[in-house]
Amino acid sequence: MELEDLKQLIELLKETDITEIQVEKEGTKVKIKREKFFQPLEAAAPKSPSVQESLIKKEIEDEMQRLITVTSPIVGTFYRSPSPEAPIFVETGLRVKKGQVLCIIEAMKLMNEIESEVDGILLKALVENGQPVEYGEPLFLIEPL
Amino acid sequence: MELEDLKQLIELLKETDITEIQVEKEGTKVKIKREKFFQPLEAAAPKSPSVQESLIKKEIEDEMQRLITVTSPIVGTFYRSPSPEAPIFVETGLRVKKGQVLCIIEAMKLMNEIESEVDGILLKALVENGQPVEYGEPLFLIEPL
Amino acid sequence: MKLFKKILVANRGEIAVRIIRACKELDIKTVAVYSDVDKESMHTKLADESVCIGPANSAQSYNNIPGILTAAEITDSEAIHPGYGFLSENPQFAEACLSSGIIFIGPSADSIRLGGDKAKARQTMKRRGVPVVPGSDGPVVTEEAALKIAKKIGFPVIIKASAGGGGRGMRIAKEEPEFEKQYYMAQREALTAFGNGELYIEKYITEMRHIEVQILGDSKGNIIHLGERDCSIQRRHQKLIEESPSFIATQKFRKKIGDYAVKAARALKYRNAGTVEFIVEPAGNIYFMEMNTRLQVEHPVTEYVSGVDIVKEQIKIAAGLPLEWKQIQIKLSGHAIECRINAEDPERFIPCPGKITFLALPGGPGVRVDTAAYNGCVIPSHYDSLIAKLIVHGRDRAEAIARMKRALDEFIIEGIKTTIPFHKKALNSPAFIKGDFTTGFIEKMNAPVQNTGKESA
Amino acid sequence: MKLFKKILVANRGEIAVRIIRACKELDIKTVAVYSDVDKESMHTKLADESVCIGPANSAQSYNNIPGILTAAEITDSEAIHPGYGFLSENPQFAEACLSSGIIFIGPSADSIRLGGDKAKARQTMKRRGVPVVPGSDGPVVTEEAALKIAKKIGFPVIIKASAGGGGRGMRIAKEEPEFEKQYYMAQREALTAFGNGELYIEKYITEMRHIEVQILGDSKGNIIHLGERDCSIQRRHQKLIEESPSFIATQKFRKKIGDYAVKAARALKYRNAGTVEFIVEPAGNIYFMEMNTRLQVEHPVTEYVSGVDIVKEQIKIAAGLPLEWKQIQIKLSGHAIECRINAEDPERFIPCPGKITFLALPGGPGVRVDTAAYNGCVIPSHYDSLIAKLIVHGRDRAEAIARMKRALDEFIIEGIKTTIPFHKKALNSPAFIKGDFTTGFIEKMNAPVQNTGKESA
Repeated sequence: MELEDLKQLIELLKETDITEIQVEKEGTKVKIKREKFFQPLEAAAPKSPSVQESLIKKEIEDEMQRLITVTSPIVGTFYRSPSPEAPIFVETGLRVKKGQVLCIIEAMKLMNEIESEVDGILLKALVENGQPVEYGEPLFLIEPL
Repeated sequence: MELEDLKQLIELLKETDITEIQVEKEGTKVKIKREKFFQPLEAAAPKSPSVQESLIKKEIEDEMQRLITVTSPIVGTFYRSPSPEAPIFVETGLRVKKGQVLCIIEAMKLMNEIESEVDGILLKALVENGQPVEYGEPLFLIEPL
Repeated sequence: MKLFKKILVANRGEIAVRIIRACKELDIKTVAVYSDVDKESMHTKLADESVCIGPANSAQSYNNIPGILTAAEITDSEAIHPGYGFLSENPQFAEACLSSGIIFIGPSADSIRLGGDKAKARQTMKRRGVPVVPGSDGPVVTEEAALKIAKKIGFPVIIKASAGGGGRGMRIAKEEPEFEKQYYMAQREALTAFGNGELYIEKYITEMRHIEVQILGDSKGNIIHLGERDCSIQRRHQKLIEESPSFIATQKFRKKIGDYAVKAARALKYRNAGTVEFIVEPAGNIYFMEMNTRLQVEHPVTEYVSGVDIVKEQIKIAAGLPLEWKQIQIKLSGHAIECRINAEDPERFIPCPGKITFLALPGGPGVRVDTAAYNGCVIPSHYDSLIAKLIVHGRDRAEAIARMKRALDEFIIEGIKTTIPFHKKALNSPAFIKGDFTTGFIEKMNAPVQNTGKESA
Repeated sequence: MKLFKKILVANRGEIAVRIIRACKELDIKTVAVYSDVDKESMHTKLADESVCIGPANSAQSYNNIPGILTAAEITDSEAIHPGYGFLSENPQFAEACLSSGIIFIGPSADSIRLGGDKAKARQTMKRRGVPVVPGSDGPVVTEEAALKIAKKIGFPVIIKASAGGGGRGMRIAKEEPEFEKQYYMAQREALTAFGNGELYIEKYITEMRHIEVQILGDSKGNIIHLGERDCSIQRRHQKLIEESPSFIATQKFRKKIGDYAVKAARALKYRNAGTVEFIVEPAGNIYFMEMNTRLQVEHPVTEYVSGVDIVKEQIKIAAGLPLEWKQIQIKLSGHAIECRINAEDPERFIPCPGKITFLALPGGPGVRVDTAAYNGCVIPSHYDSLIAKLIVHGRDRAEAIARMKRALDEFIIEGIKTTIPFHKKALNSPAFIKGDFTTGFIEKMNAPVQNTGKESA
């Protein structure tokens, strides 16, 4: 192994999180060790999840970011149907169209219809029927199509 | 592996965070280890002085650490001579012996003689004659011999 | 004592904290409402429940009537305390509370309206024998009629918007030639600011003290006052230092101004806590200025000298309880001073929002701090710049001043600029110490040449 | 009013801060002394000057008489305020001040000595007609003589060191057989702790309230009292909650115990502020316990109800000024409670020094905080664990309790354990609320089975 090879090897390591490498070849033996790469600083290190966990988490996060969260534009009471007897506006798992009414927020005896801003699938309702909601409170998750 | 190669190898390592390298080749065995990389972590980096400045500072600090600081063991008034008319105990730049009186701290009309704890040279007096001093206040710098 | 089970506090900052404290001591649950930038605010943390009612913009949050009433409904709040500012003097809000079956802790919508119409209030007071600054008898209708009145009372005059108050919507005409211009300027301003161009005219008084009287009225028609506050230390009509008693108040003076204040409150059929503001000339003439139909920022000064917890009394009055005191039972003792600590540059008074990186509050005897600030909190740029009120009490004015000075020295706020340096300067100024000042105090204090001239004279 | 130019404060922590505050308000310069671990302490930062007098060990710093007097000399201090603890009840220190020409802000060395000799003080009081707990007439000389007295007064008895006080150097003998053992144990403890084996004997009273009276005496021989404090909420003789007035004090009771206290102070020719402690039995019997010849930790409780700034009065008295009040002019109003916030585990009361990582102090009406703590400060392990006193004032006891509860909720100290949870529990306990407690309160509160038994009874 020539110096040039060594150089390349070292260069190679730079981009990785490898901390030790040993090579034996044709009577040449090379061992390179280094400090923990990435520097997840000592203090923070014990808390940080494994790389794999991080990746899974990241995927979920990416997935979540694709979804659209419908939040309440006002304080009020959340209703999924126009009246107690009527069927609910949209069942979970079904398609919704942009402009379609998703729910009602009642405030001061006024029924405020909340419409979907996108075409998509209503994945999840985050609030129970009849519950009070704050300004900005997440109501639904929609997967846009 | 020639000296020139080694030099280059060392040069190579400078830019990296490698802490140990071992090469065995044709009966030559080289092992290079070093302290944790420069580490002034990103956050601290901008504040840290240049390497050269650090070295100079370090030298001064080392020099300072060799010196002995005589501090006041009590609160009181600092006098460099036994009485206003008498000559001062030790002039700056002169040798002092262990146990030799360096000054007096007056407290409650009592004259407390402060002795040198080492043989050395009295480099500097840090307090003016007749000034009040606190507990722990530095009085003299002595270079031990 | 049957009060309320739960009160919604329709405000933020130190006054929301103040109200929550009173409720806690009365064993009443509290609901905080907040805008999304106030999620980490102290009032949100201290209340038993909290509801986000809108974005930072106060029109959509702290001034959002349907949002606040809905928050009250979904939390089963029985009453709403509006604090000061925001909806506290909004008669529509008081009415909306009433029609929603929620008790508004304050006066009736009618009292608020009467207090808010400055020209009409002037007329009402005059009729009831409360002296007003010489000027028009109610609103003026045309520029010609206004000029006629101005000439009668003599220049300078001040042209004010009927819907104004608190220093907004005012124009001064120093002499006749500029009257026309100022009249139309005032009218335009009034229209822009209040959507109502109605004006009235008063003699412009340059040398004056601003002295106000704290009023408490119950639902049975009993009205008492808790003495006066001197709020003459102002900058552009914004109060900075308040004290009680006023340096110039004798027993006789207090009786007189107190009687006027009670008369004024009675004219408005006033219920709950309110403040009657007066102009007092150096010669001693007292003129009604306006009535503030709400809790005042500077109420702690009166609490200290009277021993009455004004916020608790507001709640008791709203619950229908009669006043516990007759006028004669109100005893004032000692001297109290308040300094308003604003997040402002202390020289130019420019707001300075941001993060408080270190906070140390003063303590010890006779010191009260009302604040919603804490270590590491952020003062948002959307609301007013008051971050703390430092109030002290002493046996006499000299002790109160000494105490305030040492408390200001202990008060450390890092990360943002505050008015603390201004207060230190003001409290050391000879005019303040002597008690010899008018509303022109700050201009004089900041004019060193003039000061030196005066001192050598 | 000619007082002092400069005072040295020979203490640390909250009481040093309290004294510096009083000096600042009186326009007197201050000198802080500190041990090297206290360099960043608040008292060091607040004083005009500060002098390091020794290492952490208090024998070489806060109890270092030559060091403190030298610090006074080199800073040209005219007087020394000793606070409480440390040198405050050390007659040698008072004498050393005198002979150094520095005014000791406190009583004479003779008064301190008389107050410190518990057996002699008993004798003195008895002679002057102040009732003492049945027991020996001064110190006892032999075990036989002591036993004879014990049998006469009846078991259980308590054997106390003449040089003791504040709960140290005491042994209880429940019945005759164990008397001898306890006697010699007490003697050995007294010798070890105080270098003085002199003992005296008292009837051991198990059910009692600890009630004390604040005294002020001037150099002209005028002595007044400022009412009583009830300090029955104690753990192993360490007070945790104090209040004024006592729940059990009628006007008549206050007159009686106040008269005793003034008599006691007069017997010691007492000058400056002091406290006479009494044992009060449920049946109402009052017995002199001891006199503390210094400022007391819990003095703010009395300041709140009397309106007298006790620390300022100490300084004025030391400067030779006569008392401003006659007894009849002292008016007590409202109710005050103090909770001692210690850096201790709230269950087992084990000291918990360390760094305060976040601090939020309570505020608003009727709340006073005396502390030397600030955000990020370190509570050293070398000194006592008191980090803050939270004192509240209300119109009556119910309001004071409600106020204390809400203030405790607002008081946030992170990084170390404190007694705040203990106080919350105590203030919610039915016995405390009813005012029905003795010095055994904490043991009873922490014994849930017993409590339940009582409630169902």
